[in-house]
Amino acid sequence: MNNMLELRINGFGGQGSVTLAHLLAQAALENGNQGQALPFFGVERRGAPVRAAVRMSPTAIHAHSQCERPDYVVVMSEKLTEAAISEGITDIGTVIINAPHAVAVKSHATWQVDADTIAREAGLISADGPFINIPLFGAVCRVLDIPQNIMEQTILNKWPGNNGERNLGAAGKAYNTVTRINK
Amino acid sequence: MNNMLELRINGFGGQGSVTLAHLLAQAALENGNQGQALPFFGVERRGAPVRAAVRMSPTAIHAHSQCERPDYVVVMSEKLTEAAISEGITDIGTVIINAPHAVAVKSHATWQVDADTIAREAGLISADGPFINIPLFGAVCRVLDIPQNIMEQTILNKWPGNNGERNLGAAGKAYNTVTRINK
Amino acid sequence: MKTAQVIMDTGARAAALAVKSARVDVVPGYPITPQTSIMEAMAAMVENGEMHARFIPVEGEHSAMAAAVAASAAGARVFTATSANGLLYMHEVLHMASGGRLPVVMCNVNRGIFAPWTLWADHQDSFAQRDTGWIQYHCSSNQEVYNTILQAFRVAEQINIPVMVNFDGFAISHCLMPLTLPPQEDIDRFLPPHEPEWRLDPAQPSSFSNVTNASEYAPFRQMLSDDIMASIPLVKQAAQEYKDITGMWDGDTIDTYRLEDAEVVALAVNSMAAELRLSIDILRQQGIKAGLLRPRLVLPFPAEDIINALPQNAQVMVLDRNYNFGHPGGILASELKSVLFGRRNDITVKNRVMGIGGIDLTRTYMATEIRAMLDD
Amino acid sequence: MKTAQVIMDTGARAAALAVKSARVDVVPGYPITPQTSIMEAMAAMVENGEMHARFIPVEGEHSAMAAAVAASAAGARVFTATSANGLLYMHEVLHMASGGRLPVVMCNVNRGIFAPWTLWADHQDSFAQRDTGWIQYHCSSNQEVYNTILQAFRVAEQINIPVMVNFDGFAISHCLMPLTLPPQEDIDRFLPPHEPEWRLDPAQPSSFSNVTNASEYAPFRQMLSDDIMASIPLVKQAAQEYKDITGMWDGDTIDTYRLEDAEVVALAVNSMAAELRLSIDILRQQGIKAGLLRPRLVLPFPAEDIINALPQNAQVMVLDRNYNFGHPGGILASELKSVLFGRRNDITVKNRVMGIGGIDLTRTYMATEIRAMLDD
Amino acid sequence: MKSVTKAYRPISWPTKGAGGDTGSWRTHRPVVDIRICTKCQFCWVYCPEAVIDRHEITIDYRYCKGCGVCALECPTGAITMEKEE
Amino acid sequence: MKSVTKAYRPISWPTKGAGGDTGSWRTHRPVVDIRICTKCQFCWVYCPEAVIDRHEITIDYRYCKGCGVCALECPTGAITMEKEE
Amino acid sequence: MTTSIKQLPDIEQVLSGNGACGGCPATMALRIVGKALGSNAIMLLTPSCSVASMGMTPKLGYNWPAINICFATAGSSGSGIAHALEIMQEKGRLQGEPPTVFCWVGDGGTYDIGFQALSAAAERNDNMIFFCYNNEAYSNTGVQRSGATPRGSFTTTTPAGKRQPKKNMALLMLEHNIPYVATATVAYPGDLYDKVVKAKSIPGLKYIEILAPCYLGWQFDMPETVQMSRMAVRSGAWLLWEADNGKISFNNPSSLIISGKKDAAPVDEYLMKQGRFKRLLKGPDADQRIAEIQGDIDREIAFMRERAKITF
Amino acid sequence: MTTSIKQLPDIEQVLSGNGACGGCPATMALRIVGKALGSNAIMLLTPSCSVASMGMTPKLGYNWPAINICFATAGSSGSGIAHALEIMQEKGRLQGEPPTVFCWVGDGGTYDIGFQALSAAAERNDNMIFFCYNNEAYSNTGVQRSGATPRGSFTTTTPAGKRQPKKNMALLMLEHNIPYVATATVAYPGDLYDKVVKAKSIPGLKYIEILAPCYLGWQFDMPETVQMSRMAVRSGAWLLWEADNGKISFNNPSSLIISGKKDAAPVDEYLMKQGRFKRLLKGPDADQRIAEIQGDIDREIAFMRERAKITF
Ligand SMILES: Cc1ncc(C[n+]2csc(CCOP(=O)(O)OP(=O)(O)O)c2C)c(N)n1
Ligand SMILES: Cc1ncc(C[n+]2csc(CCOP(=O)(O)OP(=O)(O)O)c2C)c(N)n1
Ligand code: SF4
Ligand code: SF4
Ligand code: SF4
Ligand code: SF4
Ligand code: SF4
Ligand code: SF4
Ligand SMILES: [Mg+2]
Ligand SMILES: [Mg+2]
Repeated sequence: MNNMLELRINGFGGQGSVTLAHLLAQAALENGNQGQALPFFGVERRGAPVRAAVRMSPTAIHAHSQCERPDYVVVMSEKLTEAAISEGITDIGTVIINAPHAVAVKSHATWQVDADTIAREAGLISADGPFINIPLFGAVCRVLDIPQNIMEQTILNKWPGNNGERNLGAAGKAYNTVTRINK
Repeated sequence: MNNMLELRINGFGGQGSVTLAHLLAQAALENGNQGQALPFFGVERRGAPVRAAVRMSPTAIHAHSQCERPDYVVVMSEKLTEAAISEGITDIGTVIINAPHAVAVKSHATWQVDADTIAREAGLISADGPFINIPLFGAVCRVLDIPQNIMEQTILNKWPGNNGERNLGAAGKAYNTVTRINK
Repeated sequence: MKTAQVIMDTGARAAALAVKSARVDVVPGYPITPQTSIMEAMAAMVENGEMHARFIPVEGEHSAMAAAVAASAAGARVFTATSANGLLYMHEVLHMASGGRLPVVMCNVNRGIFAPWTLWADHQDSFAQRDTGWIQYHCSSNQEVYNTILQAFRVAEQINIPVMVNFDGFAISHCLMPLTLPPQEDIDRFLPPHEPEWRLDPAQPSSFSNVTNASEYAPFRQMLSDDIMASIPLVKQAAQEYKDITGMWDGDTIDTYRLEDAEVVALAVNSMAAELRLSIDILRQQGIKAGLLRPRLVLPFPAEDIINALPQNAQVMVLDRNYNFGHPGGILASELKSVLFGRRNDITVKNRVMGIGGIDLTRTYMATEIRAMLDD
Repeated sequence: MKTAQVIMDTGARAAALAVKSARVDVVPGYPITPQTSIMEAMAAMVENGEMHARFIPVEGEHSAMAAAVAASAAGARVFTATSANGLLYMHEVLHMASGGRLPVVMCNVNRGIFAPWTLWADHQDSFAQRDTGWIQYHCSSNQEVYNTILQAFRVAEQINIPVMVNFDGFAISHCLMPLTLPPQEDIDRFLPPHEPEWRLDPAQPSSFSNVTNASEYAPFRQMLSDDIMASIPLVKQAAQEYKDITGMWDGDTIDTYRLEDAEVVALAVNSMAAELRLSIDILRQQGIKAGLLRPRLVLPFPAEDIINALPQNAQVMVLDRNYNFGHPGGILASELKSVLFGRRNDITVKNRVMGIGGIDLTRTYMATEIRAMLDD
Repeated sequence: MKSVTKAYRPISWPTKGAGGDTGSWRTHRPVVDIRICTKCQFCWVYCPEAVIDRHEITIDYRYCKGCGVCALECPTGAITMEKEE
Repeated sequence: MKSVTKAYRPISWPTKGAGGDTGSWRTHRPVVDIRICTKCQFCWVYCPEAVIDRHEITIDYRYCKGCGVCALECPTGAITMEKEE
Repeated sequence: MTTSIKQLPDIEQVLSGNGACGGCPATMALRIVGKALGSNAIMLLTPSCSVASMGMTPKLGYNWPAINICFATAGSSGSGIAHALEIMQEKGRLQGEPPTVFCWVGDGGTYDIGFQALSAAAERNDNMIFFCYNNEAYSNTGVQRSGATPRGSFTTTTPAGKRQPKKNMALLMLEHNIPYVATATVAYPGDLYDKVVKAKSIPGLKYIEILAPCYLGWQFDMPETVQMSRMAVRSGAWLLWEADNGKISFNNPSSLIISGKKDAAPVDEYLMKQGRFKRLLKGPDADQRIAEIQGDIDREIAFMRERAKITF
Repeated sequence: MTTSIKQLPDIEQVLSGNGACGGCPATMALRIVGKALGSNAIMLLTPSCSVASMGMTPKLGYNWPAINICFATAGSSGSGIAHALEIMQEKGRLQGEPPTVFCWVGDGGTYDIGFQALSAAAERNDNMIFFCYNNEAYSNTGVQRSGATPRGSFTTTTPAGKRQPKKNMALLMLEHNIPYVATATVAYPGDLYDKVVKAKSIPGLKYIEILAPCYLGWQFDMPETVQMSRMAVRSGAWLLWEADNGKISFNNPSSLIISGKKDAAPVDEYLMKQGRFKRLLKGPDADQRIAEIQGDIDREIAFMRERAKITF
């Protein structure tokens, strides 16, 4: 990594966007860089749209604003794709979408992963639905070229013992199945 | 009256020093001048030493400090004479003392009046002792050359009807018996 | 036509009489020395029918200001008064009043603050509220207290910003002085009935001060800042029209004395500024060309009027009765320097803090201090 | 010898970890967004035995600060934290803490104030407390929050003045970043146990803050004012010794970036000042000789250090995230002008208020604003 | 009252959807089987969102948050929560 | 605790006569007739000023404020309030 | 007779699409309150979930004139408005039926930071209805303890379960000798409706407290709001009563529990359903701690039964 | 058995020559409290007569370490000190018998501006004794109404006599379920002493309220402080009781009134003695207003008689 990289997560409250942001920032550190996770908090309730910013950089991170025009946008629910893009992304930015099938944003390079299915299959489920942040974390690591062992170590650091196998399995599956759709 | 005149009252809490100050300031107005009464309030209780300032002037009064070096000092209880003088008075100042007998301050012109006896004889009494502020008011008016009718009018304005005779009697008696002791 | 009436009364009572003549609707109140006499007078006036209003004896000052702002939002004309720790305890709600643009008028009877306890005047209490978004007058006589409360209601309701009318505890509040009361019909002419353009009204339901996104919040705050500045002409206009109607004048944003040819300018507020006139006379007698500049309006700070009034090359001696913590002097001096910076480099500003916790400020003491400051 | 540990954590947790490593005794607390996470962390640490202390879940912030000052007077090392209206509600007791010389340390997580409600950062809350007599730091990173709390306890207890450590809500408090935790033994070396020279002690009964005559009251206040100024060398010393022990440095009273040869100097505090470094880089790329001056200590205002640091003839662009009501801009600009007056007439000061109520301050936005200010 | 409400004061006005199109929050959607429904109005009275028509027992899906209270409280089981697409 | 208490903090120390020589406030002085006194200590217990010796039933006039409570509460009438000169 | 669901009026004062969580008990209760108060009312709100839910400027999700106020001030702000309306009416500046002034406040704003202003307004007997919707925690800031949090309950500031029992706020208000006090909860909308209608007709300070089970703070499943409310009453953890001029009467089904006609359900099931008691129920001393909570409830029932007998 | 006057210890914690008025009931009470607490205690004071009386810096008229605090904060400040002492003891920084923490607060600082902090400290059951010396007004600021001012009483803010009855604060504290609540008054020093001694031995929050008739506010003659206190009890206007863990018992002579063994003296004489009721007693409806006050008292007696029967 040569320069600071910025990433925004768009999701719905309850989908685990804050945890995903934390994991990514932690992975950056694990990977020898600096990392930052900066969720945006509002009065929103479970189900309402939310967002979080992530930065990674080889040198100290001084930025503290929300990511206006990030290099990457992670869309946690297909429904949000349009809204997420219109919030801002660099012209040469990349979009990572959680969707059951191949979708693409015309204007930008797009990756797709079926995080819901992966999570469900791994048994990562609550009353509200699957824990998709773990597979999404795997997918984003892949897109950002973060090595799989760094990804795994980050998960193990966060949840030592606890569900280790399942988490690693789901994240690994996503790491390996996230697909570049266009460009 | 050509210049501003300053006067301080030294008494004990409960002796009516505030009312006396108010009466004097009102008399100044009645007499065609400006008047000001400025009591000093502390945490003191009934019985503790208290003081109040009075100013009279033909022109608007701007002063708002306590009277540091007044032209007149009114001592409501003989016991306080020394303390009162040491609080400050102009070199050519005059002292008016409430005492049953002739007393004098060496350094300054002194007037004496037996306000206790006058009040008691006029029936101006409460559980705590005589209301000495009315006779003292009369005495001070005399010393300041405020005409007796102005003095009377001031009292009547303050307590219309209510005890009129008694008050005027006591004040008048003091007006006429206050005595210059020295200088 | 009725004519004005002259009475003798204290500064605290002068305030209460002004509130009465302003036909105030609601007065929440809580006692604190030296303000208590205002509340006592209000309670009595309401009780004996002299005034048609509600007195609400709340359980503390945070509640007093809360009741005041709520009553104001309901459309009433509202007054309250406090001092020192009472004012400090209200702090949170003071911000609400200004942020919500509720034209409450309050007297603060200046008193030094805790810890430790003092009962006597200094100006830390009101100056410590300078960031709450209230317009602040500081008065130097009983009559000015009376006059200013009426002007304050007018300004507050014109621009929907709350106004604090400050004056010194004891030196003014408990000082008996002649007081001219203009005929009520003149007051009514000067101060029209309160007709807020918004209030809590079931016929047109709307809500006050919901959570607000930055994109809406920031403009509200900017307008508050702008409108506080925009109150300056309204303050001048109120003083002028009050004069036209009643003949009385205390200055508008500033009040001056022997300033025109002054080389040494004393700057101070409240009752000490009245006494300072006598110090100026003393200094003049001693051959010093002294003059007085008294900001009557302290917030907004009347920068233009001060800049225009200060004679060329004057030495300004700022006598602060408060501390500007984190700087070596008082607040007035800092405010003054900040507005002179880059605009009046000819001026020298010197500063002393004095009169803290009620130390008596006599004309001779202040004259001596000013002389000493010449050598600072 | 143990070595420092690097973790990833939020600004709020960084604060809690610093409090733990300071071996604080008593933590009264009350929730308010965005500060709540600090209190939650403290409650958990106390409950699970990670920290030997008492957490007092009071019923409001006025009580939180009251419990804090009282515990401090009893001889304990005390911490609390709040934001926005919580801070405003404490106002009366803040004055007590400083007047009574009680070395409480508090975090204020900056948030815009009511009315109307906003949850997001601006600096009106802490700046509105500038007259309460607290020393105030403003921090621009998680690590600085951690470091500063430890320095704050040292300074507070050396000079017996309470210290407020401010940082932005969300941008810092909820921002996960790398955090270096020095070994506890190093912290213990830096911050000795709290041994107050006075406390409430039945063995030597004495009382705190009785009613006080002006002749005694005024000197106490003068000493408070003087000692706040006298904290500047202690702040520097604390920063230096902290660096000697831990190797970490955030600046002392001020922090600068590319300032030496700057012609245009941006001046701001908190997280926006961190982002501003990137704006400076942008401006430099655009050929503007820009630099940054970040007061880390805001109260006392580090006038001498600023005056010494400003290059000759610089244009200073003050970016205020607060309003100085009664003046047309922000508070930092006024403070700066007041200290430059008569001393640095070569300097031009320009000012904009921005980021109010949480408006996002990006490097590009601030760079653009600074460019625009060149034409002001 | 003067007629113009100036915008300098933070005032809000009654608006449906003040919290947004809250229907988008749903993960599950309540579906009424009107054949089973007895029109007891339990669902109507307990719905926090006021989105059920008390007579028709129809639901305004634009705002229904999918909380499931209506389904749980329906005494006849006429309401089922179906997963949103 | 460090040994020196600096004067910058508003501290007060226990002192008799913290309100002054409060005996000067008296307008009347309680005088005990020890011959009548039964040493019941009522006067002692009710004296707000703590100026009565419970055994000797003597009064410290330096501070006695002359409130008269002792005289009124004395069951034997042993205390009379005499006007101060 | 309690008003039946079908008899409730159509009027809706809570607009669809507000910002509350799904299943929110506060919003549920407010809808019923709105039916009883009608539109001629002025609402006061302290910071809480109901504020976060009401919409952001310039949108309002309730159909009343409403004022957001500082957290500690519901009682005193209510007094300010009540007096302002009365004097403006006396002076002829307001005409028509005077609006009802009501405070809509969480348990934090009632039991804790707002108790003083409320108590003082009660002493003055100023004319308003003070509603406390009690979700037994500071929900809006993420579930911290309040004075209403029951013993044993987990919150983020009582990570090992709260040690102290809750205040009995309705009783405290009753002992302020105000003209009307009532308790209610969302599972019994007719009961709540009737109480509000009654309160509206009485001058002076009326206090109505509504138990509001909140899935987020109590940690149960979102659809179960009404069920939890019902279980609270059936277990006796929440008693439905009202006191008209100091005379207490109990409402169904609490009246059956009080009269002994029906046993309160054991508290276990109620607790088990709630994640906030989980740690407690999993601990080694679970039985003892359940017994403690059961004890609190039994004492409360016995106390209120006796207290209700005191009348004049 | 109540401690007799002769059994009271010698120790004097109130020093002669303090700044209180002659005959001051607060000072009188504090002397007895001092005998019970001894010197190993820490005192907290809110603005009041007792602060104005304690001497000005650097003089102190009480023999305890004492802290002046902001008016609204006695409860929370007390908690701060209580917790500070406990943790410093745990950490070994303090040795020996832990001092008693006590708040010495007027009725204004208890019923009104300080009620919230007190109530919260009670909910937390923090370890202190909270004394309210109740002179039924804000005496220090010149006699304004408080929540403790009885109906009909003149103060400068109730120039026509207060309209509302007073709060029953001791009852409210009892309903906070704290371990000890008691009432006392200066005419019964042994009773007061015993209650303080008992409170000192109990951990948690103890509330003791002392009726303190003040000649200045009540407008009677200075020597009559103790007499007024006695008359208050004999007329039933003030009841002496204590509640140990919620169990109420009455103390002599109130116990005789409660049990009906002795009739309470009619309230007239008590009222007549006090200037603060003068306007009321001179008005055309004097009889009715006396009856109203008598009614308040009778109700209170009847209520407390019944309330005392509720125990567990
Ligand atoms: C003075 C002040 N302190 C703290 C807060 C932060 N705050 C906002 S809502 C809230 C909790 C409200 O709790 P409650 O009254 O029970 O309502 P709920 O959120 O449970 O609906 C807190 C502590 C505030 N806004 N103002
Ligand atoms: C915040 C605040 N508000 C008001 C005051 C003014 N004040 C000082 S003492 C007092 C009355 C005290 O009444 P109480 O507690 O009954 O004690 P008492 O004077 O009757 O002994 C008041 C209102 C203050 N010091 N601080
Ligand atoms: S609750 Fe069920 S049965 Fe009753 S009206 Fe609703 S859908 Fe119909
Ligand atoms: S799911 Fe919830 S919001 Fe939707 S209709 Fe049912 S109760 Fe109403
Ligand atoms: S009260 Fe009377 S009898 Fe008793 S000890 Fe005192 S003087 Fe003697
Ligand atoms: S007069 Fe009062 S102060 Fe003096 S001894 Fe008697 S009771 Fe004590
Ligand atoms: S947290 Fe609970 S009370 Fe708050 S909005 Fe959500 S459901 Fe309602
Ligand atoms: S006014 Fe009353 S309570 Fe206050 S000091 Fe005097 S006698 Fe004591
Ligand atoms: Mg709640
Ligand atoms: Mg009192």
